[in-house]
Amino acid sequence: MVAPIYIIAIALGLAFTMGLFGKQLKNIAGVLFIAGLGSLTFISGQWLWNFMVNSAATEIIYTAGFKPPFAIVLQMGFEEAVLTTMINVAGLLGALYLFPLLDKKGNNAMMVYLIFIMSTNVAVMTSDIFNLFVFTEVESIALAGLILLTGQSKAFQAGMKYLIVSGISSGLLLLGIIFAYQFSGSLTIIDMINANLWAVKASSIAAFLLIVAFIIEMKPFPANGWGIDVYTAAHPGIGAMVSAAGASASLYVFYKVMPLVNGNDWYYFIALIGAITFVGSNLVATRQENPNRLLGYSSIGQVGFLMMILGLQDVLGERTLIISFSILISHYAAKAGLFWISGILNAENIKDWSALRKNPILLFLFGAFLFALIGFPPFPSFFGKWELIMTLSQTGNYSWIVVILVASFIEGIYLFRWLGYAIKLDHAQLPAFKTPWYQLIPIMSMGLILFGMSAYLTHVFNFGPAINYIPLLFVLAIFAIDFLPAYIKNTVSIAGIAYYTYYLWPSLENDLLRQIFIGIFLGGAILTLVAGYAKKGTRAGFYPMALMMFAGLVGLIEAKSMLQFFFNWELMTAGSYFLIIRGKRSMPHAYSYILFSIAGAYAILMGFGLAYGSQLNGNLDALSQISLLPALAYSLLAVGFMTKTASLGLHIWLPGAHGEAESDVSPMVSAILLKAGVFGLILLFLSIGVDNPNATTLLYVLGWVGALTTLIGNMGAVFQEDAKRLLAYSSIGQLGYILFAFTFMTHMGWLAGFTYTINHFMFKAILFLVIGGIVVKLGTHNMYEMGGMIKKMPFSFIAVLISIIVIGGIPPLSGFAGKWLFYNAVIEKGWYFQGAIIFFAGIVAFLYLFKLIYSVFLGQLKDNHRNVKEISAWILIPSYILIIGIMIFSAFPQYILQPISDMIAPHFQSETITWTGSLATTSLGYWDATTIMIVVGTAFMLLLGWLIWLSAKAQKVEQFNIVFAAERPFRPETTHVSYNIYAGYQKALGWIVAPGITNFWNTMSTNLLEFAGWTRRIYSGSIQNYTLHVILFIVVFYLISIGGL
Amino acid sequence: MLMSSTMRRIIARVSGRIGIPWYQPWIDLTKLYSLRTQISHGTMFYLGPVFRLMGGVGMFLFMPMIFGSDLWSNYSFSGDLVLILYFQFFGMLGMALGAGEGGHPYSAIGISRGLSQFTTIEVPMTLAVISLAIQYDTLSIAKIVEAQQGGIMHWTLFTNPFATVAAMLSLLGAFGHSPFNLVKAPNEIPIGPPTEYHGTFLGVLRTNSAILHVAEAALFMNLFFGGASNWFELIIKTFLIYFWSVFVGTVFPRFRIEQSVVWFLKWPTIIGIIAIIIYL
Amino acid sequence: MLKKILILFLLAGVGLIFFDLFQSYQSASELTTTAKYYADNGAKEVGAANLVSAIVVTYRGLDTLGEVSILFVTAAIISFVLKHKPEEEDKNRVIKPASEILNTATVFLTPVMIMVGIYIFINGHLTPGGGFQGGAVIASAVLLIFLANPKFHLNHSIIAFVESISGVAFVVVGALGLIMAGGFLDNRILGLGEFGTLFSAGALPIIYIFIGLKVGAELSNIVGILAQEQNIKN
Amino acid sequence: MEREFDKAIKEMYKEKFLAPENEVRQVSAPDGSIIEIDPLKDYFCQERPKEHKPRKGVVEDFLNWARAESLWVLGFGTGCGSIEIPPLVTPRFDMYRYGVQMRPTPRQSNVFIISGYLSVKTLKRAIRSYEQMPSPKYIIALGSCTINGGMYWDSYNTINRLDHYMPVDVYIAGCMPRPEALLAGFGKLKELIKSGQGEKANEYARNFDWYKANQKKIIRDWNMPDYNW
Amino acid sequence: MEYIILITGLALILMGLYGIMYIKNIFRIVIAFALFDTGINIVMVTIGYLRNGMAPILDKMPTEGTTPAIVDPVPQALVLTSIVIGLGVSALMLTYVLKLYEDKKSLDINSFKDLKW
Repeated sequence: MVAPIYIIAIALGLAFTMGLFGKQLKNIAGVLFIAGLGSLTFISGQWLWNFMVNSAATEIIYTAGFKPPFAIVLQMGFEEAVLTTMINVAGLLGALYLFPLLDKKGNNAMMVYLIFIMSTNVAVMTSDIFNLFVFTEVESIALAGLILLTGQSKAFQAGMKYLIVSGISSGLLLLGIIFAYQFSGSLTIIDMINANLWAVKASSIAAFLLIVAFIIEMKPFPANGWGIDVYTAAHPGIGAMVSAAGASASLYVFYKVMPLVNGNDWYYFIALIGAITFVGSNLVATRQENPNRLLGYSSIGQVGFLMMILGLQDVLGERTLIISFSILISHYAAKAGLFWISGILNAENIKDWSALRKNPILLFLFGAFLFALIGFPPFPSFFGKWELIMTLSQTGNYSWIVVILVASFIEGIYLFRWLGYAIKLDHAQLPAFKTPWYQLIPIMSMGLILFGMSAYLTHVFNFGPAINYIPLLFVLAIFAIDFLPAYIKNTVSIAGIAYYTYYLWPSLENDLLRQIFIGIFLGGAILTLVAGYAKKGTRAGFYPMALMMFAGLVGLIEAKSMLQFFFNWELMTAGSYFLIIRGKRSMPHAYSYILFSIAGAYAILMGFGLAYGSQLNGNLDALSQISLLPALAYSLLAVGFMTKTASLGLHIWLPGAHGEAESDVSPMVSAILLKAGVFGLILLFLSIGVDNPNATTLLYVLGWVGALTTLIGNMGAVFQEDAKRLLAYSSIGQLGYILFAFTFMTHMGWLAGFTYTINHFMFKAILFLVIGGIVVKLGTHNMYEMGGMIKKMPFSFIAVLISIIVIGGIPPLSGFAGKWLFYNAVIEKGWYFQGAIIFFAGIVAFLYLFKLIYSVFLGQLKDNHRNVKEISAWILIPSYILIIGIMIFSAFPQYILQPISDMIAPHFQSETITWTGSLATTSLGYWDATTIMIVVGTAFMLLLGWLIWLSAKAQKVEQFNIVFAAERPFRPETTHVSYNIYAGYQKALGWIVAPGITNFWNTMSTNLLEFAGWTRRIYSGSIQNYTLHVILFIVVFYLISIGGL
Repeated sequence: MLMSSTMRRIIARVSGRIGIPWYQPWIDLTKLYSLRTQISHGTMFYLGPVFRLMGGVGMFLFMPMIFGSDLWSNYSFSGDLVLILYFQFFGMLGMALGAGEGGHPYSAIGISRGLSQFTTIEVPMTLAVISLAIQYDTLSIAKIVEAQQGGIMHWTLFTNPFATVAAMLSLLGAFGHSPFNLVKAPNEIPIGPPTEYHGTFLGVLRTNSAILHVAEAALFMNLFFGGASNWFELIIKTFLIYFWSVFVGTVFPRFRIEQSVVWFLKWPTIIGIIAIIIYL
Repeated sequence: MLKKILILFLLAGVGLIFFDLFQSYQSASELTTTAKYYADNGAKEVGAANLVSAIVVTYRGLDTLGEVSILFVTAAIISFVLKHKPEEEDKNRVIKPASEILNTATVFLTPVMIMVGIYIFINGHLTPGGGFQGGAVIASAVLLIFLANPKFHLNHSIIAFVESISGVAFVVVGALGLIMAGGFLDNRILGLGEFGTLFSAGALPIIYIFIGLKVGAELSNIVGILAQEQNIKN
Repeated sequence: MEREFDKAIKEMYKEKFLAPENEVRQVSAPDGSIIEIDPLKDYFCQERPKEHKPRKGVVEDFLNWARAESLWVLGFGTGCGSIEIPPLVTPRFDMYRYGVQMRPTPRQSNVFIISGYLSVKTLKRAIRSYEQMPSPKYIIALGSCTINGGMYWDSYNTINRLDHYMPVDVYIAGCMPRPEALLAGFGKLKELIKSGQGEKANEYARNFDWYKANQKKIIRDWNMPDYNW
Repeated sequence: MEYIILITGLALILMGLYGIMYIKNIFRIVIAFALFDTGINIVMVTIGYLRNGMAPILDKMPTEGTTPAIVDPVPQALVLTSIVIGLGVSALMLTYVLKLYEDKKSLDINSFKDLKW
């Protein structure tokens, strides 16, 4: 074991030696520099290993051979080992990254860098407050030098600001130290803590000065302009160091000195400052376009978050460390990686990050880092946030949860915008950049650390058993073979999913609900993937993401605990986000999708938190007995799930996201993904149970929401010109039906809901597949540019026709089953007006259905479509399989509905539908699908035969052979009436779909951004203003905490 | 059954003319079936009229015509009122598709108008049906008829006047006579949806409209006017119901499509809501 | 104006903090625990008459190492920031020559000052003063040279050499303490000697010599680089 | 015998005969290939009208009776005579009594009343409408203009003899004939149909080339397909 | 006595802060900062003051059980460090000022607002 003191000795010795090497021996200096950092890493790393494997005792390093408090003592415990390892690893990688720059600036720059790392290490290890001061000072002076590496003017400005403010804060720290020394008679932190400085007002001022100086070091909002400027002006490599190593160290230092003010109120204030910083920084970041500055805001926000967690340690108890570590490590790896990527790109505006897509590795890492920051699984921050929120809600600290979630959401706003730019922003010319190996390796290492820590922390949190790794491994495997042609990956994926379905099925033996959804999810997956054979090329990135989504969906089904559920929920969200953003123009839509999704996910998280807090039980069945604010909890959960089902008010992401997605992605996200929300709602409603007094109002409101969603969705679809958007609006409407049906909480309502769910899955998959295929074939989304396709694509036409009959609820096909059950359920439940709206909406559906089938298939064939062929058989095959499904369901619904009916019966008082063969009877009416099918079929064939007999000899004519007021048509385009076909209807009822909700959200976001823009004006750029902020912060904090305000 | 289609021509007499002979529709029909030239725009051009006729026939098939008669209750045992309501769409869809296949712009315009109007026509109808379902606690037409037996005062017309009024107003639209006939506006968009239809195709369509009108009238008779226990009663009642729309039609001018949409959502809907409220 | 009022208000706020601080201050009547320990045992354990030196170099030697590194880092930063190539220098720049008095004084005083500086850090463990003070005196001698002769060229390589060697030596001595005595920077690697004499207090005077040399070199360096700046072409 | 004027006109149209929308054009298909569209060939049916044999015996008699009793008139007024048609639906004349009614589209009409002079421009439309009507179809020519040109016999822009261009079943002479005469004409037509002589549609199909040649002679800017369905 | 010095120190700190926040000349700001620093140092030394204490330099080895009547040596040691650090910071600031002046040819603090928002 190498003693930790050698960290200092080696680093300083080397730094001092470097002065000896002139220009001639520069190379040796460089080698020594890297070797020195390497040995630091080795020392801290071996201690870490020692603690982890051998669980060694904490090592105390006495300097000068005397006991504390008389001499300075360093401490190397497990926590210090972790922190120093983090710092040194970052330091080593950062040095590698910066090596050419440092090399150019000469030995001096290397020395400064080395001392920076060394002093950060010492600050972590020391347990003497003055020593801490000295080495923080060394650190900040070294940093002030490193800022200047770029040699740009703004770097000098930033450095000046940094020097002045940190000078003031260290002055205050000194004052605090000296007074605290006077009161406690010692300079070691532990003695000062034991002296209970905070207890008496006299000495509490000293403690105040101490703590406030450390707080200022962590750049609390709004007294942090100086810190942000450093991030902006410094070389990104240095920014990475500040953000990763510096922030980690200062947090740990803060953690060490916090007990100085160990009174609950103080901790509360600290948490409050952290929270304000977390929210404020993220808010201001929303308007930021400079990547480094944005990362700076984000870093400060994360540090604020961690400060808040530390401030809440009384509440969190022993989990504090592990929670904060998991968030810290995500921040550490992600920020370092992001800053480094920023250095490679060297872009002034985040829009230029679109160049990143030239390098898939970097893009992948970029995405991973962003997701880690926001807290998506499987990254450590996910588990950290989960644990944090569960613990907080267990102790009733709801307002903190709200703060965390709001701030995380705001964080998502700008991070996802950024990601969107990188993946999809249109750029005439992508700026060129080079990726040298020495810069790539650090970034990749951070990626590895991130993933490694994910695996490790999953283990530490003991979440390992909760996570099903098989699908994840499969996703990884697919990712590994991403370079292969699409059809191979397609086959592998289908085989994998099929096998997994087979493997999973026995475990769902007695669970029809999950069987249905596994059928929808995985069956749908296979069918939509079959359509993927139609695509050529490698389709890089498609399969891993699609499979990730399906893995999430499967996970939802398998989930037994809330954590599993949420984990998979997020997994699915992430996968689907990447799927959606693949569309040509889908960047803004994917953005709004992910924002709604994470907002919804946070609502779910909070709901879960309340459930967990009530029951101290992580299983999903805890949902049924929420005792903490049950009404709120249920509402939150419902809202969360409704973001996925795109219910009224939360639906605006859907049309764009579904409409612009790729042709086989649309069915995945519409027919399959939306059902995840439905599944969630079903689980929720099952947990709520019938006659739950806490949810009566909620259900009633949701019922109305469902009804209005249906109306708005269908109305919206009527006025669409874009075929896929029309279908997307139709999805909103259909999901409204489903939501409405499930809110009945009656046997009949649920039966209707299930019928709708199954139907919607089938017909929407068909429609999106076929229409998507046609859109690709015809090269346009606009229906008025299509027309006459029936002659070119008869099979597509039949598929669409049948789907349309089902949507319309026209007997004898299965859509009618839904309608019939609905009528019965509505009247039985007594929700007449909602029912009337629903039925009205159902008729409105005819408008858009007609528009769809007419504009695309009927009417006039266009010039440029005269030679198109039928869409790919690979799309038609799954469609026709689904059509067969529809036909079976239509003719023999009893075989499916009866088991469902039996399954849900126990949850309700009575079974209100009886089956005699194919005849279903309720208290109100009866319906015999098979007979109707036979009667209608027979009559139809007879009539058809009659007509054919009468007009068999009809002359086939061409499309312009129409009576045109004795003229001939001009062109197909002018003869095809499709654009704004429902003008009259729009005049009468168009106000219903006036974009009120979109406007509402737009106003919200504009206001938020305006507010952010207004807030960030406090960062006026003036040194003196920044000083003013700091002093103001100190005074206000003082007045509040001690001054008795 | 086709007899009542002759009544359509009586409209002429209201405007002071002698009008057509009572058998004229059959002649027209015969003529249409006898035309020699037929042209077809495609498969759906065939299927459209078949769907359309199927809608009428289907509605007819699933509706009990004469109370108490096993034979004339048709296939009503396999579906109830909801089935009938939704079977209307079957025909509509057929018309829409067939007309669309013709590729004629006027057809599309006509259909868009028709569908637009239809959405709101159905609102009062739906409300009335819900009201009936609450009143009689059943959706079975046969049972509704049964409940109305025993004297004129047991008819829904008197037991639930609001629902009746709402439904009767909606019937005006369903029959598509003036003022709600912009769909077919003969001179603006020549005859609307069926503008390309001729010969046997048109014959089928006309057959259907005859059946459909009877079926709808019979439906209303069953729901609101006590049903029919014998043929004579059936004919008289459907005739009278039909006449109601004819009378209104001769008096009022045509509505624009947005006007009719709004109109249906105004008074008939309010009445329909009242019909439900009284049962709440 | 508004800003000035705000500043005054803020200063009043800070003043309030200070007022509270001032009120809480009570003139100490006896030594704190730590100080008492030093007073009692400092001389015995470290062998230095100057207790401050004992604390600075031994008890809190790590702080001193930090200090040294601060100066070192500062010098390094200044040199890499302000380093200029020789050709950037404005050779023809005319500077008003220093006065006769200054010139003469420089010639006389410089060697004396350097001597004094050396004396101060050699006797740091006995008398007031020490490495930092001595180094500062040496550096002021260099400053005097610059005042007298603005075009004076400091030999950076010699300075860098002195700086590095003394720095390394400091660390090596510290590390020797780890091996040969109780811990890093323990001065007892050498005998404590007789109290109050020059060769006492173990390695303390040696460390102080290195510190003195290092500080002197670093400060001279800083002065030199800053002074050189006036010769740069604009 | 062609006049100088005709020659000049022909010369004029040699260069640019078709309306722009009927010229052959090239469009790019969604898959990027360039395809050629010939509207007159691609968008119009290229079949000639067919001759339909009447059925035999009583069936045909019955059908003819039905056709005669259900005369659906195309609402297309070609000349000044069309002003005489609207009075027919008024209570005074009430043509509905005789099973005659107006239809707005040729597809649903059997009777075409050429009501007066036909300018060349209108002739084009008349021909198209006539060919679009399903057979059996009948033409009633109203007024002397349709017989010999009437007062427009030497006009540069009207036709003189309708039956050179379309087969006429019944002529109603006069300038203008009164509505009563029109009713009488309908009566005459009914008689013809009932007696099985209303086969002019077949005649048109049989002599299609002759009719077409006559039409093309008078319509110089013939820019429509030869067959109208 | 020590109270007066303490007040002086605190007053110097306030003056320094005022200078930093109000003065526009960046060079003077550095001087103000030095003032601030000095104030802190004065306060530190004052804290270690013990009435009637002597400088912490011993003439002879203290005997067992008696404590020499000296002032607290610890703050003095600390202040030494603090002064050196202050020196380093000031030197660095001056370098910055030099560079800033070189860049904009101005010493007005308001001309250095390139980084904001």
